[in-house]
Amino acid sequence: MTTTVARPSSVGGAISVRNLGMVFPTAGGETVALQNASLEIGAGEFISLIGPSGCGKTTLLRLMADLLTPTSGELRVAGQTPQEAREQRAYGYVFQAPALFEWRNVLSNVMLPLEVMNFPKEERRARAETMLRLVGLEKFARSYPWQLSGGMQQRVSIARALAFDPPILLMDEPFGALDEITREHLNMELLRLWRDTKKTVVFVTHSISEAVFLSTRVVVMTARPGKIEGVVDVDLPQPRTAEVRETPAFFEAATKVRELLRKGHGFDVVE
Amino acid sequence: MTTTVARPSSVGGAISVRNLGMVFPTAGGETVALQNASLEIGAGEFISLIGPSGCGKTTLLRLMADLLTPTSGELRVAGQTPQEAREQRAYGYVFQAPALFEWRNVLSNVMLPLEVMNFPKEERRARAETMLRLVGLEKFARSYPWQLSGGMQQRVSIARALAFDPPILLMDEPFGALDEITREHLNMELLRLWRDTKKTVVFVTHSISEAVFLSTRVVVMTARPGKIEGVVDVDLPQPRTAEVRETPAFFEAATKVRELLRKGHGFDVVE
Amino acid sequence: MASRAAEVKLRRGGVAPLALGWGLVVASFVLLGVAISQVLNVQFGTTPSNQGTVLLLTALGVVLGVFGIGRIADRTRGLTPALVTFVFSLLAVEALLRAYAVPPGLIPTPSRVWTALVNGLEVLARDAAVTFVQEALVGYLGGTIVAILVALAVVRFRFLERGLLPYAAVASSVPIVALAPVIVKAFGLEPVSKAIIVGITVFFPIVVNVVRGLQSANPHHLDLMRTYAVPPARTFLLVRVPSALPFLFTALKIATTLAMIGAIVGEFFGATGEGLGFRIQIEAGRFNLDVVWAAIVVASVLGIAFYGLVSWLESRFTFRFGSAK
Amino acid sequence: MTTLPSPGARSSRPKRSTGNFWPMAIVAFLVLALYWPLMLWVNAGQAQRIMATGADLGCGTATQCATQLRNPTLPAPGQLLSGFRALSVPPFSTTSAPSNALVTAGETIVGLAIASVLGIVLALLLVISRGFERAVLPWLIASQMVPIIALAPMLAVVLGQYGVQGWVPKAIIAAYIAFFPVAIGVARGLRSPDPLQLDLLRTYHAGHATVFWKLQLPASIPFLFTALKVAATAALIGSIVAEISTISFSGLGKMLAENSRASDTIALWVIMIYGAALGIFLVGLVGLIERAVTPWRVGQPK
Amino acid sequence: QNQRLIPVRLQLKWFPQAQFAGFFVAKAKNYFRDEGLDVTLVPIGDQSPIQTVATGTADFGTTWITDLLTARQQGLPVVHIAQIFQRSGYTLVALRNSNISNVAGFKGKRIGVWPSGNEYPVLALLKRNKLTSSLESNVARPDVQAVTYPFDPSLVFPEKVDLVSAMTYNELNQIQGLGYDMSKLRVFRLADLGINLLEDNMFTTQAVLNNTNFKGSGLSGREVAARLVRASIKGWDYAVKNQKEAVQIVLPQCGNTCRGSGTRADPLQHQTWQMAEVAKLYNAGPTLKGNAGLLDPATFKANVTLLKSLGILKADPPANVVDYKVWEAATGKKAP
Ligand SMILES: Nc1ncnc2c1ncn2[C@@H]1O[C@H](COP(=O)(O)OP(=O)(O)OP(=O)(O)O)[C@@H](O)[C@H]1O
Ligand SMILES: Nc1ncnc2c1ncn2[C@@H]1O[C@H](COP(=O)(O)OP(=O)(O)OP(=O)(O)O)[C@@H](O)[C@H]1O
Ligand SMILES: Cc1ncc(C[n+]2csc(CCO)c2C)c(N)n1
Ligand SMILES: [Mg+2]
Ligand SMILES: [Mg+2]
Repeated sequence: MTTTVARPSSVGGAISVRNLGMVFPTAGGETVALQNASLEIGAGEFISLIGPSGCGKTTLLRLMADLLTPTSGELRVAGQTPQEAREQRAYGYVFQAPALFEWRNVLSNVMLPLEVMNFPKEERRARAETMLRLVGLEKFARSYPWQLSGGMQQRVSIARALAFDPPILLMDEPFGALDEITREHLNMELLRLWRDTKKTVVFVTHSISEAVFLSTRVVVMTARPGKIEGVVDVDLPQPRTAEVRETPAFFEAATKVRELLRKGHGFDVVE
Repeated sequence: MTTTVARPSSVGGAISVRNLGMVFPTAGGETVALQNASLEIGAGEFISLIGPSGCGKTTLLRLMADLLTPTSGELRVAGQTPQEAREQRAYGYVFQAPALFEWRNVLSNVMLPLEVMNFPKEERRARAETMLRLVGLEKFARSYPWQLSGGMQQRVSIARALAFDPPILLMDEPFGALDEITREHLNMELLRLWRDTKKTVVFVTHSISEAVFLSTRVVVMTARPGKIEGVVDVDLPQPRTAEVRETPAFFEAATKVRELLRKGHGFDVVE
Repeated sequence: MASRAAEVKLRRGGVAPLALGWGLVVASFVLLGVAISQVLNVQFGTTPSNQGTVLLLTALGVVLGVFGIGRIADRTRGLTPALVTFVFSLLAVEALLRAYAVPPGLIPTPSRVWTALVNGLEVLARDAAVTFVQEALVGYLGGTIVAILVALAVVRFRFLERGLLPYAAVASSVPIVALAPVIVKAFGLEPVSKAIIVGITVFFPIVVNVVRGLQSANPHHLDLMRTYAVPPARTFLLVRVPSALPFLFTALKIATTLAMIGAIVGEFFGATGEGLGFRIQIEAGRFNLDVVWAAIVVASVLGIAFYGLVSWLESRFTFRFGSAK
Repeated sequence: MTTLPSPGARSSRPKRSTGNFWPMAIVAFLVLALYWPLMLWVNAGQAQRIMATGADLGCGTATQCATQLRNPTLPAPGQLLSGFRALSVPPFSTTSAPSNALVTAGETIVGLAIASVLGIVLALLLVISRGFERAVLPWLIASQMVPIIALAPMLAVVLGQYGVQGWVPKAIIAAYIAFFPVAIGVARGLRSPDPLQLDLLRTYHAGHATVFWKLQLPASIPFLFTALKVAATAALIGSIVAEISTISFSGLGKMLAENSRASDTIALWVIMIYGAALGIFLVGLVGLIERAVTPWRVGQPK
Repeated sequence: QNQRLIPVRLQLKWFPQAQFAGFFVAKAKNYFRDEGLDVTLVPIGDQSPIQTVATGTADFGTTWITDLLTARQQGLPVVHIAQIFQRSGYTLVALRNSNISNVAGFKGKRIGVWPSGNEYPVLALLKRNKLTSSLESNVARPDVQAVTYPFDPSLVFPEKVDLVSAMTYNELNQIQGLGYDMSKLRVFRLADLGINLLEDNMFTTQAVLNNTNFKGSGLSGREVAARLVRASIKGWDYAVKNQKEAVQIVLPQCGNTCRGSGTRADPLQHQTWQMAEVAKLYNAGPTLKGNAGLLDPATFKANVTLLKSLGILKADPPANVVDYKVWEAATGKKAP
């Protein structure tokens, strides 16, 4: 209803995490979900977060999105507090689950953020249709979520996050539910989009090869208390193609990530 | 109640699939879920099924388990009809979803098949505990399913399928919900178990490298109408170790699987 | 998971506001008490001379009370806020009825109802025994047992599911009160006829819910049992019965209300001189509304206790089956 | 063993409506076929007992009397049919069942409308304020344990004092029982959005109003309709009970009371059947509106 | 002329039947219209007419004395304006072979009564004979069990109750219709047992009487009441004198409720009987002295004394519970 809200693209994309900590009060005491995490993400970077279940990846993403308030440390998103960044619609968030609105068809699900942000009517439709084409679902624009498979639903939610063209993308295991071929296809699309639009992407995944393939840097985390175990720079040429997977540099990076992951991954504590 | 039921271990493990077809009657006509599939699985083999979503992997497994009756073709499991095999408890089935009983704790979920198969009381507990140790959940024996993460639940369901030591294991994407390290750990455990017990395993997965790493043969399927596109023999030494992944033979097999998969995998038809 | 943080932020703190709330409530009760004391002996049909004062006191008491209860309720869990609200409402109603000198043949004051309740306790207890035990409870148990048996049959035989269940679903949208006179006619004036009305009333929702519950069994669980080659009867006990329990209890809770209403309505169409419905009917005809309300209070308390009992059973059983939320 | 439905068997099940026709027809036929002997047996017993007290029924033997008792336990089909004709033609005279059913339907629908508004407002209050919930919810539950039939006449007298008479008190009483399921259902619906969906709107920096209109309200609509189906039955019971127990000059409840007083058992059966039809019609009507209002659920399984 | 008629609702005590013949005659013969009134005769089932009149659903009503006095005691401002029946027609009926020969023999028996204020005569009879009953809300172990039923004696008699309430003009005939002729029955007439509580009267509310402009007619409520009573008495006089014609006037008014019970259920026969019996209740007391419609002060006082002594009334009703002025205005006579 208000029209004074800033359009997302007007802000930068850098994220700065300093000594960040997050403690949840729980029944049996406290859960330290994140401890003393520091990380500088430059505008236009593609960062992957990888780590065992329950290590705080989602927590870190939610902190950046101002869906949680840190219990210690400092966090700046696009040069502002997370709250300001959120209020400026600086980021798009893709949740672990699709979280579609059952009563809206695919097209109008993708148009939801555009409605909330008061985009002009014609633009909404045009943008939403473009995004659906990107994720290969233009034929399903009039379908309702229940008529789609889990993987298709997740693709809709990606289209929705991209629709309002935010400078930052926060993506929580967006491709977890997809089969390998579809996944590879979407990986390529995501990379192209990232290159073309110079967005900052923070991407959570369980797949080492996916992390390495996509990222400029891979952040490896350890479980309870969630900590950043190390950061692996990925020195692969841009733009990346499928063949990059077979290069020694790819292997090297993947091996480094694997080793960091192994460190401190006691099998028992894994969830 | 009855005590005349055969113990699982008394039967062999070969599976023979001949011109098998499965057609579902649906609202808009018929769905051909499986067409003219033929496959011979020797006792003690480890077979992976791989293919896009909806290509009939689950259907094939369910046919083997006598949870579906084929509309055409012939199927023998452990030298008998699927129904006889089921009644002899010739196989353990791990579903795509964990399917635990919410009102039973972890231990008693694992003991469930032992109860219904009238194993002696002490043996039930001993076996269940061994299985829980195998999947790294011995500390969670008294927890209820809702207290476990999705990955942990899936591990319980694996323990449950193994508990009564069936000669055949039918596993439908058992490791889909797990992080890579846990997944690798369980891959190793599964391989060890398979070697030690000489079980026949039919294993569905979306991961090419997992399929290649585990199997003696990988069966690649195509979507609608579900068909067997090809079978890739995996010529890797036994017992397999993590290093095997870095060998050229591994790559070769993986590439073959990938190519078969690509064939006929139009992006649009993917679900 | 998300809103938890938001909730933490929203929690307003401090003991002082709570104490203030109680202060307001006490002040309100005092004001209302004073208001009532001003009109203790009022002739109905006349306007009390001090009506203005009393109304002012009452209004003030109501305002303070609403604010006080609001504060208490925001910060106190459990039944306390509800109980305070109850006492508050009684006092306010008493004051208003007295201030306007409303005749007891129209609306009796709470204190009159209380007196009638105390004086008639023995009779009301006997009435309650008839209505609650011989009619509502007997009918409830009978209806439940038959309904469960029918539900089992329906689940066992697909034919019944297709041929019978649609009727049962439709029948649960039939106004059963329309049955009451017919059944009283057919089965006589004794409690039995009312128990039958109750039984029929509770039957349909229970059948429909239990069937739904038995069918809600996770198909994977059923498949699992099949892979173990478990005989059907055992599968039933292991899988279907546990998943039907929550549905059964939902229906049983709805049925408590239906049972009380069914029994009382039934008595309106003939009774043997006992029962809460009989009492209500006979005394309403004589404009002894204090007795009528006393009987309603008894019926309501029994109804609530009945509901509470079933809820308690539900929590016990579902705890045993370890459900989370 | 093959009766155990598996996921596969489940979804391949043919559509309900076609599959149920024959079983339903057969059950209906069986019930009708069993009715005749049952009716004869029950009524003959009744006639026998009356004759045993020395009464002269004027119809010969007990079995002969069975189909022509004035107060049969179960009416004979012929009696029922002529009862139907007597009460249904002409359909719109003041004493015929159809016109009275219309009156009751009107009261019920108005009551349901009042109940919906009241229920939705209460649901909003319950969802907005925990304090309100704590102070009031237990009494809302308790209010449903109060036998309304007992309250109805008094409520009518009190309302009458303020000039509210006729069909309005019936609609109010109908609303009294029907508001509760609506309030509870809608409150549950307003709370039903997935936390992730709420988070999503938060990432868009959406205000309370947007969250309400775009998320909570549409999410609660299926709950509203489920509740309305329950409430429709409840409201119908309410208006019939109100007609029985307060002064009324029309409506099914009034016919019920009147014919109960006149000992016309046949008429009671006929009115009961009209009431059943009305209940089914109202629930069906709500279902039709639901289909129209929630297009996204058309065809959705379960 | 037509549109100047004042609409008046008169609440009967039951469904249309000869019990109310006078009112139907007054309507049919335009006696009401001649008084400028357009009277609607309102039937009722279960409820007390007090309810409709007190709530304003009807302007006037007819009911029994105890019903009126107890309502007044509970603060409902109802006022007696005329008395139609001058004697009680209430009886209790038992089978002759049941060996109940006097009221003392009621102990331990079941009595069928009608609710909604119609049970008072039985209550009075029992109390007077020191028998407690379940009609008292503070007696836990009553001597007599009162059974309520939906008004048709065939539902309870003789299987479920030992004694059943019966009006001379209605149920007594119905019971015979069930197949029990008088030789098989023993009838206890309450009037003969010291309980002569007055029955059908005419009443209204204080508010109607105090109204100076009844429904905007320009007439006072009092004036309307007087006109109504005048026409009603005229109707009753005619009905009692021309019973056959009166029955023919009543019959088209009633549906189901006009026939008797059992196999001899014939509306004409039943209503003819009813008219004759009702005439007996009308032609008694003041009517015989030419004062039809007058409430005999002595009988009224005796009724009040009886009800007080039995505890059914807690105190003397206020004097204005009876308004003789309406009758005086209607007849131009002076009440004694
Ligand atoms: N709201 C909360 N209250 C209490 N504990 C929480 C809450 N949210 C998360 N946690 C705990 O914090 C830890 C980190 O959780 P988080 O969801 O960030 O893990 P994750 O790395 O995203 O795991 P996964 O890979 O399974 O998604 C876990 O131990 C979790 O149990
Ligand atoms: N009971 C059924 N009725 C109708 N169609 C069915 C049924 N079960 C499966 N199908 C269809 O058969 C095809 C194969 O399904 P299946 O579950 O075997 O696929 P899948 O390879 O296991 O897929 P995924 O990887 O998603 O698990 C699909 O098109 C599916 O829609
Ligand atoms: C069919 C019929 N049954 C009973 C009575 C007796 N009676 C006379 S007045 C009255 C009050 C009704 O509310 C009753 C029950 C009647 N007149 N007609
Ligand atoms: Mg996560
Ligand atoms: Mg599958």
